[in-house]
Amino acid sequence: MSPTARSKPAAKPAAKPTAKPAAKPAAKPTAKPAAKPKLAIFGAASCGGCDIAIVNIHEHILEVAAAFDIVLWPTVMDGKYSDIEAMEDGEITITLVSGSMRTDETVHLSKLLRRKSKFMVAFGSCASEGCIPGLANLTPRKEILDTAFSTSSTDNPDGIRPVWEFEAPEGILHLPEFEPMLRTLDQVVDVDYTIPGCPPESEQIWAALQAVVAALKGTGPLPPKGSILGAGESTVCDECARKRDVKKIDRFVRIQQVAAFDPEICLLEQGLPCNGPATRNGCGALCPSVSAPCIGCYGAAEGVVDYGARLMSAYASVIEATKPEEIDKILDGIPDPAGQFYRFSLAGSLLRGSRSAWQSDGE
Amino acid sequence: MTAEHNHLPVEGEIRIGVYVCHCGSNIAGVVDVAEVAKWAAENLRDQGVVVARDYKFMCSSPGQELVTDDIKEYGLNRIVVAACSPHLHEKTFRTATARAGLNPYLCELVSIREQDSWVHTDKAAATVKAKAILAGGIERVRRNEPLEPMTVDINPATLVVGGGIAGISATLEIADAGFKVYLVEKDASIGGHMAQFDKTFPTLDCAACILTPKMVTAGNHPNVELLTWSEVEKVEGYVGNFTVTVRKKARYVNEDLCNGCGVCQEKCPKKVLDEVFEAGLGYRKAIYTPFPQAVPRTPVIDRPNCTYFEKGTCKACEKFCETNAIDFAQEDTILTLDVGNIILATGYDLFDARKMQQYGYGHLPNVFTSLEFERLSNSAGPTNGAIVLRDGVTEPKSVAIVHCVGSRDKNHNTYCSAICCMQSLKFAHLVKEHTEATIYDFYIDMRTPGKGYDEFYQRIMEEGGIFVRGKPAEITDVARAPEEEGKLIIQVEDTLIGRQRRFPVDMVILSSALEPRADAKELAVRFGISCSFDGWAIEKHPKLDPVATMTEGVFIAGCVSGPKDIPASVAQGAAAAARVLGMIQQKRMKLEPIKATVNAEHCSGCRICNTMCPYNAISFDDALGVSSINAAMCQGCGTCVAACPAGAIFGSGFSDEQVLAQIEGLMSVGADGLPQRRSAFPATHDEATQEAVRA
Amino acid sequence: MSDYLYYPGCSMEGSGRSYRESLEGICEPLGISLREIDDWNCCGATEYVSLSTTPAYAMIARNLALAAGEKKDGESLVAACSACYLNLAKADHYMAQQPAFNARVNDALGAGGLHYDPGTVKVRHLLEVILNDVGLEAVKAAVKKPLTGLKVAPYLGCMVPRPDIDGSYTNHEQPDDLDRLLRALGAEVVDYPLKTECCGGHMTQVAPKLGLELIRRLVAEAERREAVMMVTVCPMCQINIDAYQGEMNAMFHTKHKMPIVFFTQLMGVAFGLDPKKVGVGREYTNASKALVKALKAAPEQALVAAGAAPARRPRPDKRALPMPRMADSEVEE
Amino acid sequence: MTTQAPEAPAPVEVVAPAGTFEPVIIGFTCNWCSYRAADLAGTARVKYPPNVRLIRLMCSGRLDPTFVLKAYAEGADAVLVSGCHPGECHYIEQNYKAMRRFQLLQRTIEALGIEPGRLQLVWASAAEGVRLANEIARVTEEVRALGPLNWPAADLVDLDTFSLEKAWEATGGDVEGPPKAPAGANPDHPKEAAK
Repeated sequence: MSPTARSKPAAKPAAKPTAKPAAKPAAKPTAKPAAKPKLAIFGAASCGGCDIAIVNIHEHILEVAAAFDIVLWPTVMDGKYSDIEAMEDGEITITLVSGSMRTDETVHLSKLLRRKSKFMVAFGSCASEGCIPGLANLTPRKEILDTAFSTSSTDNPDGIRPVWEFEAPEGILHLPEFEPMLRTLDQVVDVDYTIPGCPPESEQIWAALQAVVAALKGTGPLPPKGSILGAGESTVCDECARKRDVKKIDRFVRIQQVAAFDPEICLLEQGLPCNGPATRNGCGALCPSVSAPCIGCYGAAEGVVDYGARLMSAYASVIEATKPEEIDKILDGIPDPAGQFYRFSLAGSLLRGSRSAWQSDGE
Repeated sequence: MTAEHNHLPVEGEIRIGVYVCHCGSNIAGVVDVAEVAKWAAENLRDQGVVVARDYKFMCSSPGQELVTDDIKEYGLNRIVVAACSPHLHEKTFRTATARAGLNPYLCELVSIREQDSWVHTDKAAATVKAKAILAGGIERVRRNEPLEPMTVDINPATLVVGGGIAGISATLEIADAGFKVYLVEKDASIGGHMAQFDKTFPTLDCAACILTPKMVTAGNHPNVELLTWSEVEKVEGYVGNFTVTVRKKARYVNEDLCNGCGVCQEKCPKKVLDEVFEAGLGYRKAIYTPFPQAVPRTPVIDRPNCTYFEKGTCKACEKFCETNAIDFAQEDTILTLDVGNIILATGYDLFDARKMQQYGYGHLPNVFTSLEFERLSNSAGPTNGAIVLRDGVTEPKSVAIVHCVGSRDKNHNTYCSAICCMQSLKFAHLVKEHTEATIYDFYIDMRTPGKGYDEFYQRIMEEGGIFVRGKPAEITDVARAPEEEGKLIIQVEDTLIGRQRRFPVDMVILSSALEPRADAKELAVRFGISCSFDGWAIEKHPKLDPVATMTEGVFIAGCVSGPKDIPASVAQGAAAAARVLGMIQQKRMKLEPIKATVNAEHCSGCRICNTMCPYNAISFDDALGVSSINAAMCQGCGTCVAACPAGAIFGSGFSDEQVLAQIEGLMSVGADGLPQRRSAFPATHDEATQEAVRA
Repeated sequence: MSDYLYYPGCSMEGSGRSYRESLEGICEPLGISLREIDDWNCCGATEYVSLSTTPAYAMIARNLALAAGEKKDGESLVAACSACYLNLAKADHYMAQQPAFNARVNDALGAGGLHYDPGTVKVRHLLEVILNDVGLEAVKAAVKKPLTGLKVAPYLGCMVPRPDIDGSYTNHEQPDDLDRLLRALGAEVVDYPLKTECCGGHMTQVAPKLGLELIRRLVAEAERREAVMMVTVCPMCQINIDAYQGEMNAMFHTKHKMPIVFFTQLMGVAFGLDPKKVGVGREYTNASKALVKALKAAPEQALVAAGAAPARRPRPDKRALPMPRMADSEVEE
Repeated sequence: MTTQAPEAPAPVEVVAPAGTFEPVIIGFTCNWCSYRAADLAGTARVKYPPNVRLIRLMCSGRLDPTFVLKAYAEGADAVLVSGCHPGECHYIEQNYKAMRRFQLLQRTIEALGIEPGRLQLVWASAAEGVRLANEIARVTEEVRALGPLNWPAADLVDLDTFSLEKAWEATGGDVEGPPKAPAGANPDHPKEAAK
């Protein structure tokens, strides 16, 4: 494959017309399969917020239940992996994967579900770009485990660490291995659609599901492979009610440093590093509307290769200083650049994480 | 692969033709061009390379025909030529591509000469680099889009900055051709340095006699608007459509009323040392015209030195002015000029000889600079042409002329000031002509290129100057021997006889270097041209395009780009004028279609980009809440493209896709010529990754 | 208090005692302290280096090696005698420039169990330290008795600041560093173009006529320029011009009486020290009288006298042409 | 092209003797100054190490941090950014933006464990061919001292691909363009209204 095929823009061909599969004539309704389409909702390394967001579509959930035969949704109903394994390839019509690829178990199941599903959807920030858990990619696995298993709150005098294989009297137990680096869904399997957000806004979820249902009924068009569903193509500012002027930033402040911000004016113009300009719209600019800066959970705008790079470029461009030392003084207002620019998108970014994380090579 | 094709601007299969130039042995001598072509053909098929050739001289017409024929025969829709710098031949090959009916912007020229064969000696390494550069060009060209240059009207009016001989010549050429010229001069009169001279080498015709007529013509030419005592403050816009802001400093004399009778200058009680025109050797009044033949004849009041402005009383000039032209209330006026082209002819400054303390200028009264001597020998000068010592009466019995003062000197300027040798010879002649003095001429090398120049040198030698090859170490008034008492002594190594010698003389003339104007760098920034470290303006091409700059529509003439004599300056003035007239005749011209455009769908109106454009091409539409870019005003720098956090600004010609792909291409070849060996991110139990790692 | 390593050299012990005494006097007001390097030896003076390079430079470098051993962070090595300064600086410079030479010298040093890496010690002359580290403002501030009206001829000789190895001086063609320092003391500095000409060096020994002629030029010119004394930075110059003036007068039948003192002595006096304490009066041609006269001058005229600017020369004739305006430091008004 | 040249390369291509590390450095140049400086270095036959591969931008202001990160991600050992000297930008002031992005990017890559020495900024006017050559030599040596960066390749994992078309035929629907994703909470946004 050519390097371009590997590059991120290639992975998000959404806007490009040639992305569409060759046009096919609408098939006759009779051609529709009798059985209800099957739906799987799988939470990998996730906080469960995505599931709550789905349930949060209120009574519409019933319409979903009516439209689909839900074959897997560990959060709300019992389900066995074996049942999935038993299925035909492609038997599941659509699978929503929330959460990121953190253990070899999640990787394995994602691959399994991919095989069994017609459509694979990266659901929410974790699955699509790594989200907060992705920040673990700044640290070698060993350090993460050390921290997790030797904090003051942990009672672990012998400094025991988890083992991935354990010889029990009953035989060898395999535990899900915590992988050296966290990955996004599309770094593990082929993904058809992405629904961004941490979590995705419920009305957006419903809109997306409706689109899919309509498509399945043949009454609506099928979104082209790689489409971002349930979000806009612009950025949060597009939906932000705050008044915007030209940007001239002479300082960056952290929200706790300022008593009150002007409720009318763009937060960035007030020195608060708001990620809105670079973050895909769809949330309705919730955070800025309550004077909290956008932290970027909806990920990058349409066609953007690296979220953090875009945001860095934007911030740096509007700094009001021409002398290196002045510039540095202003930049000191952003004490944690990696966290500021890659809070949600680190695992999905060009570099995916820090050098120490991958150099430690799992140790 | 499919995903990748989504990024192709042109439907259908990519068919690339690759052409590797030998450039005689310039490239082939270091880079294995045949190997590079072969490699491309074999390894880059999947990138769409259909045909790859190497050829002796791609820029030759048979070379270009290779391209045009292949386009037809193989149905190529992309071209990559690996040869010299795009600044040299990009146009050539894009034109060829267009001849074959393909959009010229689907052709890329990558430099394997300036950036490879000429700067590396290790053939293997250079060949590897050539492959990488080529691969980069190929990946890039895949993303190239067919572009259409936009055309703009050329405003037929022209701005000429600097009223010296170069500027005047340019002005007259254009004005005579029937087009409007604004001639801006910072001093009170046009004429420049040449007006200060008495004679000009090698013909020795009087400077005033040949200059004044041109000044007068420029002064009353119907097509020329003379703006003396004025300075350009701001330049906006782009080729064909510049908007220039000019500050017309207050003269305190109404130009319309003044008839130039000059009575005000007679009556003005305030005598001022004239450090500009008289080079500090003479005086003028507080209200003055720099010299009798000044154009315009309207004088100016030198505010800091005017008694009225100082003390609030006097107004002698006003009392005696018959036309009531004096206007103490006058203020600076700001003019806005619309012009299509600009010619910079801002000339030079003279090296400050005080910097070479060992020559005693400023300490030793009878050491003079070349400009001082020009005034001294000028019949209209402070001594009416009498060549005398600083005391104003004594005629020198011996005169030393020192070349290369501040030139060819690593402590000051390393370059040769070009005119000093001839100027010094002229001085030698003038001294001979007006006095009985013996002449000593101290030179490093005698440089007399140019028509009739060396003949002039021969003539001066026959007139009997004493020429000493050597750069004086010191000029002092400290005598060692009785014959040196009261004299200036030149201490010098005579490099022809290899001995230290001392020459006692009465007068010394320092042929000082020509330097860029003190404000040369600011000037360059103001007009968007670049200048060398010294401050001389840089030509578009030193040999092939000496009067153009890298900025479309801004031309240079005369000493602004380096020391020149009068003939050269005049020629350059005319040459620049010819270039401008050419543009005016076209009426409209094509602009590089390298522009930024906003995708309104993606623009969120965050206004980050609004402060990015120094040309104010970006505006914000409050109603739609989106920013947009004026294509004509956009200069294509791409800063806003990089700044847009939403990736909503597209930079044609240098799009993200193009650059990112070029990076991939460049990186696809390792330093050892093999494909980059890469490991994968660690993922313990992932079979696929394990495989990849093993691979 | 900034600290420096200090290399005195032989003359500070003998002929140049007044240099040493005055230097010791001014350190405190200038806020500098000098630490003499232990067990220092001859700097090679002017003869040895021209006889036998490696041993000569080994001998010189020994001092550098010792200094390197004693050196604290940021300390540089100061020499007051220009010959000492130049030899030490040259040794360091050549060793840095020529690896082979460096090796040879270090071989020799090795025999004595020493080693020196060129560049470890920065060798500087006292004058440059005072100008660049202390600064003229600090000097002005320390002045208690401005030398108003004292017309002096600044005389540097040939070794400072030439060759200006690391470009610490304003201008090595026509250095005005000493001029500026003396002006800061309130003295009136005459324009003295011979400030870098030869003092005769050892010509007084090998070719007396020539040596004395060189001295005559200096003295005569200083007198012609109405200087009441010469001021130098070099013990060799001082002793030549001072001690041989008698012989010179005898040879050329002249009656010059031109005292020459070290700049540090004038600094001491200006800083209010007792002239005797800073060695004034030790010179053969006594400088005391001129000084006393100067010290009588009213303090309110302090620091106004700048060097004789040509602009102030009386114009012999109305028709005379104006002189070019000079750089600020020397413009009147 | 990693996966595309399995055939053994001609020996002549192997220039770096086994063991010695030859860094690959991507250089971004400004069309008006540093790229011309590179041309000048060529015309003057100034020699410098072949490790730097230049990309021409119209202005250092075009430099998008994405390009730099991309270079690392593609295996570059370092990135050289060059432009007109401050105050001498062909586009008046754009190189200041480049400077600011550079300084911010420096901080971010450091947080990601990349030495600052792997991202260098060099000002070079069109007249400074020699200077640029020297800077390139210097940077090359510094990076050689730092050793390889070797960022892992992004997608060597074979994604088990799945034919959307086939899946779609099975469900039997038509294939028009995607439904316009709702623009979010503000449907009466002028831009929406304008449609």
